[in-house]
Amino acid sequence: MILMKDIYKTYANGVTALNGISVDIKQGEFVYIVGPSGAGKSTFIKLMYREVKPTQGTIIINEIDMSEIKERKVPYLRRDIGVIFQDFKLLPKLSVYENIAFALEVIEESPRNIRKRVMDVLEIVGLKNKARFIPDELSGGEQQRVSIARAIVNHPKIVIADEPTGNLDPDTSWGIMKTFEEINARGTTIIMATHSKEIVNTIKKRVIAIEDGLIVRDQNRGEYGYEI
Amino acid sequence: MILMKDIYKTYANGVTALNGISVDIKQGEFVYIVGPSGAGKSTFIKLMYREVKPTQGTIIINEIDMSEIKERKVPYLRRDIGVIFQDFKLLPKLSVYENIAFALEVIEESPRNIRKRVMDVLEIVGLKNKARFIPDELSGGEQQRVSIARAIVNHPKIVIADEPTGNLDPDTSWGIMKTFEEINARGTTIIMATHSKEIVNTIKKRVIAIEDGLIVRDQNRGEYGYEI
Amino acid sequence: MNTAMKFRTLTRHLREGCKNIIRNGWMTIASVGAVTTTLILVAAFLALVLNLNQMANNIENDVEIKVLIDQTADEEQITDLGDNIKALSGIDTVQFSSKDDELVGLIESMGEEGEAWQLYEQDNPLSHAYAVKAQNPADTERIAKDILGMDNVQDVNYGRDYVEGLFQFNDYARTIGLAIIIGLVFTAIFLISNTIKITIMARSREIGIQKLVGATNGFIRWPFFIEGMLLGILGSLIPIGAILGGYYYLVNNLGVLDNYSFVTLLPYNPFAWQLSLIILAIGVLIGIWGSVMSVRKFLKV
Amino acid sequence: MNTAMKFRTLTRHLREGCKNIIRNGWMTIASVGAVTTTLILVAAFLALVLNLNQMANNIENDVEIKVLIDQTADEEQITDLGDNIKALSGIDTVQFSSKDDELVGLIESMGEEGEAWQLYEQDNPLSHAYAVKAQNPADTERIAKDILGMDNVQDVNYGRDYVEGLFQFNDYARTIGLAIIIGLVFTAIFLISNTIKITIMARSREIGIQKLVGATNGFIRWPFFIEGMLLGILGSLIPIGAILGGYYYLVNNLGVLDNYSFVTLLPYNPFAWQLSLIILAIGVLIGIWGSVMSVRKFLKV
Ligand SMILES: Nc1ncnc2c1ncn2[C@@H]1O[C@H](COP(=O)(O)OP(=O)(O)OP(=O)(O)O)[C@@H](O)[C@H]1O
Ligand SMILES: Nc1ncnc2c1ncn2[C@@H]1O[C@H](COP(=O)(O)OP(=O)(O)OP(=O)(O)O)[C@@H](O)[C@H]1O
Ligand SMILES: [Mg+2]
Ligand SMILES: [Mg+2]
Repeated sequence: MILMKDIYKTYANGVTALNGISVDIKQGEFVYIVGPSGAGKSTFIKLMYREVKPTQGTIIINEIDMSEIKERKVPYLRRDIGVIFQDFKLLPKLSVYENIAFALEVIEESPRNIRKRVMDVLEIVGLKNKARFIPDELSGGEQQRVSIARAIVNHPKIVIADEPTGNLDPDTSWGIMKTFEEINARGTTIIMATHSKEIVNTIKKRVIAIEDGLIVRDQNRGEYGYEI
Repeated sequence: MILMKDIYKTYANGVTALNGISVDIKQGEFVYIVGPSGAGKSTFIKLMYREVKPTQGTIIINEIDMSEIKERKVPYLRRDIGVIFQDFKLLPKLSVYENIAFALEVIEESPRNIRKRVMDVLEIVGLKNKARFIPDELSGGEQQRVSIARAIVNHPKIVIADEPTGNLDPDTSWGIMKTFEEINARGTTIIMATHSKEIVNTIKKRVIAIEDGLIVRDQNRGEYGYEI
Repeated sequence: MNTAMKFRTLTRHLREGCKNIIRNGWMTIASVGAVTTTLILVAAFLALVLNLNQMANNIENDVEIKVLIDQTADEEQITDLGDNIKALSGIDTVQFSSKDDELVGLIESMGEEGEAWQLYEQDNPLSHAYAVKAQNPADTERIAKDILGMDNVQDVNYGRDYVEGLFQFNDYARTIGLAIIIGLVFTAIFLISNTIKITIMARSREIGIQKLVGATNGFIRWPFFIEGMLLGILGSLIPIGAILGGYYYLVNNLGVLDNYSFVTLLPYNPFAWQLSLIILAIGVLIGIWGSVMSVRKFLKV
Repeated sequence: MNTAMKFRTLTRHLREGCKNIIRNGWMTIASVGAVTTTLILVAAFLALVLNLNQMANNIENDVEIKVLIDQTADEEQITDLGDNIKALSGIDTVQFSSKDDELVGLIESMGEEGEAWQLYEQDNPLSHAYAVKAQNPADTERIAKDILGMDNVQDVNYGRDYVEGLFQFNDYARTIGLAIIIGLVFTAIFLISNTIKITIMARSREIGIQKLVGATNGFIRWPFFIEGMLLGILGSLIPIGAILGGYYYLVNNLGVLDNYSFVTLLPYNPFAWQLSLIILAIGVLIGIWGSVMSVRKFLKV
């Protein structure tokens, strides 16, 4: 499903964030990405939906070679991937409802289906009563949950989550994790960067540890930690 | 040092975030604010540096009644309070160095002192080698550390931290907590909203638990949790 | 999948475009303000230049050819000459003026100084004349030459220096006027699209987010297209009001200039309406163009 | 604490203001573009209107009073009359013209039609005359009246209708010109400050952050002051270049219009330099005003 080979990424300012990474993630897997701050987790994740292009190396997603895909086709690829961004990336002038509906309008879903599905995910993340608010009227954790709702609303094949519980209290975090497990059980691939030792050690899944742009550990049902 | 009496806060959109809160925080205390997402923690914190004004109630900071202070005087008040914002609030066009130096330029510090102090805090948060980068070139955790550095650089009397470790790995988090304890030992009041059960339960301090805009628990050397 | 847009998506774009006008609040006001101001400028100068052009035409139309008739010509010959002139192509009017009329005209035109000449009324040295007007003033010279070749013509007189100078001057004025209008329209295009570009730049992050969530370029562009059109329409309202009201006032209040016969404004209907339409068209086209052009460079995410 | 700003803080503001010009990249380019375009417009019209005004003055200065002398006056009386006229206040020149000169002038001015009158050279019915010019053309009427009251004056002739009409027309033209200039300057003020306002609106979040970190309003405003000034200066560069270059070209290439004696441009030095200074002043003032005004409403955090 997701195949990376010898990926290097050097940003325009000269910082090398990834230093030769190879990974193979199968359909339906649940993968944690762990590592210290600035290790390259977000960069690694951004490669998958092409927010970032590798300096070198091959990425194949859903059998499509990302270096050969036409620019026009990228949006269609992204529709199969739901992303929870580390900085949320909500549209500031749209309401919670409109923000989530956007991901469905893009795929020309019918208004009826849009309404139903948006209400469903708002229920899941516990924000049904805040549907009409704009992001600036929400608390940090509420914004993060809107971002989660938008990522899962169109039932993508892959959900990519970059520290999705960083602004959530433990109870809400466990709720979100339960949702992820349910989605995962239905066959969705889940890739989640996290700093939460507790989550990683409780819900045991495959753990990829990144440090200084290198994969230092790749272990099924692993523990949190990135010491080799 | 910080005295609040019967504080109510209803936002313009009709949401009541605080529902009658009274609290007394003495100089040199270290206080955790815990509570579920959307409980009113950030609102409570924003009152102290007047990002938000109460709908009703009295706030006295450093012996100054906030409802009587002249608008002109507010900046001087804020210079005594170092704030780590939940959304970082870095100036996007300034480098890491300039962002931190800004807090010192404001108090007309000499260029020599500015240089020295900025370098010192960059050392503390481990970003000395990223001084020339702009925020967009940093990882989430690095941005959060810049925000921390800016808050403590001018040795404020009070440090207010809104989930300062939400984007940090455990090791870095412990490092930051160690810094807070050192600052606190030198007499600085520290008020920290957090979702980290581990931190609260390990470094035992006063815990104020907020739920639905009310203080449900206020306990010295308390545990994490907001059930009554 | 990429090609046919569903109808509901089109209505969605329309709705979003309209909503954006409101959502962007101050930015919209600032953009509409820029459109309004520049279009008022363009409208004022268009009205001014087109009217001045019209006045120049009026002056040129006043140019006439004076055909002095041989003193020896008899009445029949004079009538023949008149018919011959009328037979030329491009003739508008031919007016006979006896030598007495001519003297009266001359004395009048000379004002007080002319009185000295009244003594000579008995002994009028002038000739009978035809006053000829060309349909197209630019033909004046050609017609004058043709007439000069006819029988019984003593001389043909159309103030050659004056006419040539006039035409040359008017040509300069028209060129300058056209240059001003073209310059202003380009200025308007630049200023409006520049303003819109800044407001869209301020939204570049939002455009980037939309792309990351799976929107195609077309999907993002459509609401901007609608929004640009609406900006153009909104920005044209006040200029059009100013044209319709202001020109009405001018047409009805320029009596003070009545002693300048050539100062006649273009008629309110259809001129004010045509001008309004032009202004609306300029506003809408630049609005759309400015929006769609500006959004383009943020679509590469 | 609030009052005296330390010198190093002033240099800090200067440095920040300059850096912001670079940091804001596209926004700066867009602002400078708007300033440039509007100032070119203002400069072009200022140059046009001031030169047209000058030409109107030239035409008015051509107005002269023709004093017709009694046929019965002898040489001494004629000389006395000349002296009396010169003694009036506000007289520029007094020129004697014999009745023969007058006839020659008349025949010449009538062109081909005048030839008919040459027969009358022996029997010239005209009078000797003085041609009088007023220092200030507006005094023409008063001077003409004074002269009319003198001895040996047969008549005074200054084309009253023409002169009155001319002055009235020029007054209208000057009023319209002034209105255009004022309108354009206000348009420029609006468009420039509008553009700057949008760019600053896009930075409202940054201003809010600065306040939250303890900056006073003055501290935030200063770099914007500097930045506005720099925007004005940068935006004036091209317009000033256009003035200095374009006006130089015009002054040296308007020979084609030589046959219109009144078409003389204001001299390059000092006019082009004065105009450049005015444009620079407008640019800088609006730049500062627009910046400082726009930043004001985001300071309430
Ligand atoms: N847009 C960018 N331009 C330049 N350098 C960047 C950019 N984004 C990230 N970097 C650098 O690349 C490195 C890896 O960043 P990345 O965001 O992948 O870290 P991360 O593992 O997600 O860290 P965190 O846990 O703090 O979010 C960092 O050193 C960062 O400074
Ligand atoms: N600017 C605002 N306008 C309107 N409502 C707001 C605003 N900011 C916060 N709220 C609302 O007030 C309530 C409390 O928000 P607050 O940010 O204080 O929560 P919090 O405890 O910090 O939550 P979190 O842990 O998610 O950051 C929430 O319901 C939120 O929707
Ligand atoms: Mg990251
Ligand atoms: Mg909060």
